[in-house]
Amino acid sequence: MKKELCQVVSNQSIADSIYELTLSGSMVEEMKPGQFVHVKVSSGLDPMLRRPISIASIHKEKSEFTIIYRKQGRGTSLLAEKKPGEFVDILGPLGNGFPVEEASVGSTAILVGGGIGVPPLYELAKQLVKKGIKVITILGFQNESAVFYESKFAEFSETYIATVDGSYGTKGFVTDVLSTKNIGGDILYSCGPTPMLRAIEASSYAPKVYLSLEERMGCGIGACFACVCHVKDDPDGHAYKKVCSDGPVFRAGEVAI
Amino acid sequence: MKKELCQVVSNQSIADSIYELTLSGSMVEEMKPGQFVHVKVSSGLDPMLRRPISIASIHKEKSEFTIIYRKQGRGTSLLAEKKPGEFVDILGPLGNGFPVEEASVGSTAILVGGGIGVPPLYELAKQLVKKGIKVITILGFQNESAVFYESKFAEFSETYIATVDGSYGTKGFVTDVLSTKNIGGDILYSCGPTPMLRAIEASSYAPKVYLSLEERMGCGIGACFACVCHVKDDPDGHAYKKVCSDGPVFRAGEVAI
Amino acid sequence: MRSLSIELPGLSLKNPIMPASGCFGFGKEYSQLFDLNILGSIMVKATTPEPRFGNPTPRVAETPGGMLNAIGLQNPGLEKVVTEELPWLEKFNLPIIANVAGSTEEDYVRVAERISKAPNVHALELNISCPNVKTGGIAFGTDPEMAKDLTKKVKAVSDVPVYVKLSPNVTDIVKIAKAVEAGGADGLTMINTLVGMRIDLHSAQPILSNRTGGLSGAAIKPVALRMIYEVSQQVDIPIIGMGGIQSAEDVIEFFYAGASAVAVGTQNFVDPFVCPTIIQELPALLEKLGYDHISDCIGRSWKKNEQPAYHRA
Amino acid sequence: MRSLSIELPGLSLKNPIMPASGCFGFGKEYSQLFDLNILGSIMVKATTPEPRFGNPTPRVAETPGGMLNAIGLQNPGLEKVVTEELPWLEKFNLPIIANVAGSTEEDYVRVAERISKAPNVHALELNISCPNVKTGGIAFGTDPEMAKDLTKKVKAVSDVPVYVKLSPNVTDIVKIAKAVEAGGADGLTMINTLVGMRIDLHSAQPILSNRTGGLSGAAIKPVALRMIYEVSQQVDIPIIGMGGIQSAEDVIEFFYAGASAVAVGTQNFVDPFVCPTIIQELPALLEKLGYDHISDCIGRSWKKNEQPAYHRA
Ligand SMILES: Cc1cc2nc3c(=O)[nH]c(=O)nc-3n(C[C@H](O)[C@H](O)[C@H](O)COP(=O)(O)OP(=O)(O)OC[C@H]3O[C@@H](n4cnc5c(N)ncnc54)[C@H](O)[C@@H]3O)c2cc1C
Ligand SMILES: Cc1cc2nc3c(=O)[nH]c(=O)nc-3n(C[C@H](O)[C@H](O)[C@H](O)COP(=O)(O)OP(=O)(O)OC[C@H]3O[C@@H](n4cnc5c(N)ncnc54)[C@H](O)[C@@H]3O)c2cc1C
Ligand SMILES: Cc1cc2nc3c(=O)[nH]c(=O)nc-3n(C[C@H](O)[C@H](O)[C@H](O)COP(=O)(O)O)c2cc1C
Ligand SMILES: Cc1cc2nc3c(=O)[nH]c(=O)nc-3n(C[C@H](O)[C@H](O)[C@H](O)COP(=O)(O)O)c2cc1C
Ligand code: FES
Ligand code: FES
Repeated sequence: MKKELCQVVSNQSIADSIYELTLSGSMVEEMKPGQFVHVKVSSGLDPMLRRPISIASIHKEKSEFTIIYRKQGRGTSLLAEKKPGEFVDILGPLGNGFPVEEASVGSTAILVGGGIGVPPLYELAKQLVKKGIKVITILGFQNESAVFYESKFAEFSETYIATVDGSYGTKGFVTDVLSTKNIGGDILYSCGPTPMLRAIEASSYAPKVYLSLEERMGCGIGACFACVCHVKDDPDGHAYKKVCSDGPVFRAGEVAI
Repeated sequence: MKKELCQVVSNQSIADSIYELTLSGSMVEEMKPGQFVHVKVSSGLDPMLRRPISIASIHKEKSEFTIIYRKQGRGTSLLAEKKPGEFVDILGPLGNGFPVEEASVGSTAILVGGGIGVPPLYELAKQLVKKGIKVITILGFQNESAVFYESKFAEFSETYIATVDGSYGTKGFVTDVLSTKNIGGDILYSCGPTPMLRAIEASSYAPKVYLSLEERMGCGIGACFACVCHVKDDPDGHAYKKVCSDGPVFRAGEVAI
Repeated sequence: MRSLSIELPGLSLKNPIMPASGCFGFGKEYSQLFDLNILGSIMVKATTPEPRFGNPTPRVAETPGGMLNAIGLQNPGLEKVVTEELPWLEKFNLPIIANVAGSTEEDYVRVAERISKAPNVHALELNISCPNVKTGGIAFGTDPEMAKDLTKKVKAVSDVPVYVKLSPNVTDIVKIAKAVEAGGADGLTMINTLVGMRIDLHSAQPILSNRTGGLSGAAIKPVALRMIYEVSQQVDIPIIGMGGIQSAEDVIEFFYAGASAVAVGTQNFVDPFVCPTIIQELPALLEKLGYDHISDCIGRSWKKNEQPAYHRA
Repeated sequence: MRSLSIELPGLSLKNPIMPASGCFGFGKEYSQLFDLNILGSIMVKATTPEPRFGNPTPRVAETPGGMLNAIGLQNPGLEKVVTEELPWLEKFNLPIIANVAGSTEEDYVRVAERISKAPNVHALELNISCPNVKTGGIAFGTDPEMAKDLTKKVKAVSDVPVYVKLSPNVTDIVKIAKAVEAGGADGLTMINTLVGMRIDLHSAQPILSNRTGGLSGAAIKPVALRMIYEVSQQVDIPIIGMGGIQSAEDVIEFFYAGASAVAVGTQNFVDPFVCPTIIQELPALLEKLGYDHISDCIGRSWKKNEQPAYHRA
């Protein structure tokens, strides 16, 4: 973990309101799939807090990494205005990523992403495939114009798309794809909206399941207790996990979602 | 008066911490020497309030105007970062400028400026000279590195410089130049720090004297009563003038400074 | 624009957007920039019985996301307001809200009695919350009994409904709100400014010559929202909300908290066109959020059993 | 760095800069980024007798120039703090300030008695101003008599000096300050957060699941400065100031207002290196302003007959 001014290599729109930003910095050395960075989008007060964004891909050879974000509120809107050559204040890498080591060579991994939960799965997919693991990817989006990275995943994995309005791929949710196509595997990794993660946790598409959670954050490093969740065994007790530093990735069943 | 996004034509340092910014916009049509513009240096909250800056020169033919400012706090520091092609939100022109009509053809006008009080005198000098009035300019600065626009004024006026530390021109204040060189004229226009304006008001270098004042501002247009001063005849009463809309230029003796 | 009309005691507003008192003078200056007729109303500058000069300058200082002011209720006095400023505003088709201030109970009563008879004054705003004057002002706004008594006395002499402007510089704003309601207030306006201070790095002296001043602007928005949220659940009179409003989104947030109309103060200085812009943008925002009428938003953050309209669709 | 040392009851500070309670945990996380030994002190997270989970999430929301939090005093409980968290901090040469919280008087007394015996705890900070818990907290901080009584009881059992943390959500902060001084407080820390709220545009519901939360960050700086300015002139005990500090310049402004040391809260989240940066920049800033020692700045905005040092030069 370090704080570094990372330089913008490129920053472009890749789907409706979705931007892909590549940055260069020495913190790339330490990065793992599923970790995130905490981004200060402007040097002043407006906005004040950092924004947590997942690491979408890591290019160690070039000391570059890519994040993908949806232009939404003030922070991400300002981020979308950054031009190549400018610097962005980044704190990272933060959190514990997806455990690649839990997938054994020759096994099948299912990756399930929804909306802006898709990005962290991309680096994960790359690393799994490199290790010799078969990857099946199911990605869910609102509609056709929101779809991104399909062809990137398709390069090395069996890839299915679901859209809520049916304008592209299967109509419905990622879980509809999982059920109708009867997809199974040895391990499942997922990131996306909480209802999607709950549905996945409630089913049994794979014996091992890892989920990446989101929560509003303050510090991003475990000091402020903003991002705490209950542990599953003790849902009303005082045991807790911090999404920022214990997560964002948890084994299904570890925390209450 | 209008609110307009004016485009940066150029923005460069011309002396120690002093910047010259040329903007283009249709509001130039309405501008007079001694008026000011109210500048929003960033689109967000940081900083929030507009900054009042005098109009230094007007180029109606090109729809351009120039302001000169000292990089000082957050607002002027951000202004110094503006690059050609960018837009700046300007409200203006504001206030009542220097009365050029009070100087009669063939007479002599003395212009006395201190520090960032120098800029509004430049357009005034241009217009006076054009009208056929002889101009004598006395400019005061902290030291040599802070001096600007000497040669510009010297092009069409007898120009004297004073520096507080004596590193350039006469050592001391503008009033030292006025006294030692025995300068006199028919009308005097001045802008600069309040102690300087008080000294000028207290002397009698010319029968008619006009002073441009500064005050912290809110609205800049006369609505908020932030910039009010007492009138000289009634220093403890409730009569008042607003620097933003009744000024910033007042006849010496009109208001209490 | 029918989706924006609001009926409040004394005030038939074509839209619920108005400039806040002290931030718009008596309208003359802003009328050079846009047609005042588009506003819902105008809350004019505080009026005291006699003319006042106010505090020495500097009277304003910038703070992070806000500003301090210590104008000190400068105004031309009751006589001039009634004979010059208000008549000038008659050329607009606007229900005016007159801001009533003073140092003593008698001051308030005197101003209220006379100003409430001006033909275009449709409501009074009783300013018991000005932090920048030595006597009166905030003293009335921090003591429930004094606030109630003053409200009663002003109500007794006023020809139009009386809104009381609350100070946020109190431990329990609900208590003050209930007191003025019991005193007969027809509505509340909230919030006035928080007391704050800035000190100059070089002189080591306060920037404002009054030393302290009133904090306004975006910085105070969360405090305003919280107070309106608390008070609107405890009183039966409407609230005109204010404190840091900059955008149409902010207006909706104030309505959700419990406001029935809003005023924009400091942002007029930043963007003199903020009121027209908000009025223009509100209908589309309401449509996007699924509301037929802005009144559907009032108190929605705490009203039970009311699903947001887009849930009903 | 000799120009930065400050002596306060119980605390020999090499510099007057410390992280504020709740914004730095018990130091472990930030120790991965820099050597904690450079700090003047650490105000550790609030401790209650039993472990607490705190409020449901979302617990934070951004506001213009600030943020709201409603953590709800989550902490591992007295036992674990005394046997694990504080001993871990012993490896640093730091006088720790322990933040004491609870729901009842007995809670505060129990925590204070035990935690004040920890070898590296050199002072207590009595948190009678947390706005995010249903019982205790702010209730003690808004009633002068309760605040005084609680201070007395805690003083009676504490082995180290007691600083009382004041809430800004009061009509008259001087009254509370004087009451806790009369109760035996050795110092004050101020300010805690202002109560605020944000509402989500789409759901029409408060963003925080606790609905309201505590406003911190740059937005509250002018309120903090004003309160320190008022209180420091009326009490004879030192004040550790906080509320929106972001820079060395802000630190000087707090000293001018009347603080004798300062704490940095929210800004740690924005820039985790803010404390080391301020500590590094302060000596040069003091020199530029003409002060030999930072203590020359204490209360300079109101102390009479003391010209700023650069006027003396
Ligand atoms: C671990 C983690 C990884 C994430 N990865 C990605 C990603 O790869 N791509 C992407 O587009 N988004 C991602 N998000 C969500 C992203 O943080 C928010 O979209 C972003 O903070 C919104 O900022 P804004 O200024 O545009 O919106 P605003 O609504 O203006 O933000 C206001 C405040 O709310 C917070 N906030 C708003 N939405 C969220 C949210 N969904 N989660 C957490 N905080 C939020 C902001 O951080 C800010 O503090 C991630 C969130 C987390 C916690
Ligand atoms: C009518 C008028 C004309 C001016 N013309 C010029 C000019 O041509 N060139 C130039 O360099 N400066 C000029 N000034 C001063 C200029 O407005 C300030 O230097 C500028 O506002 C400082 O902003 P900042 O953000 O850099 O400083 P900060 O100190 O960060 O500003 C904080 C706040 O204080 C206000 N403020 C600070 N100093 C002054 C000041 N001297 N006068 C008024 N408000 C101040 C700012 O506007 C802002 O609201 C003029 C001022 C007035 C009133
Ligand atoms: C410069 C200035 C002058 C003000 N004068 C008055 C006044 O005369 N009477 C009054 O009731 N409120 C006055 N206020 C308070 C505003 O009406 C409003 O309550 C407050 O500023 C909060 O709103 P805002 O954040 O939108 O500015 C004044 C505020 C400012 C900034
Ligand atoms: C996330 C968060 C948690 C906090 N927790 C505590 C706490 O446990 N005890 C306490 O006394 N103050 C707590 N505070 C208040 C701070 O210590 C400080 O008084 C306040 O935030 C103002 O300072 P700032 O603006 O620098 O943050 C907390 C503040 C924040 C933002
Ligand atoms: S964001 Fe601060 S603990 Fe997780
Ligand atoms: S700045 Fe508002 S009246 Fe002059």
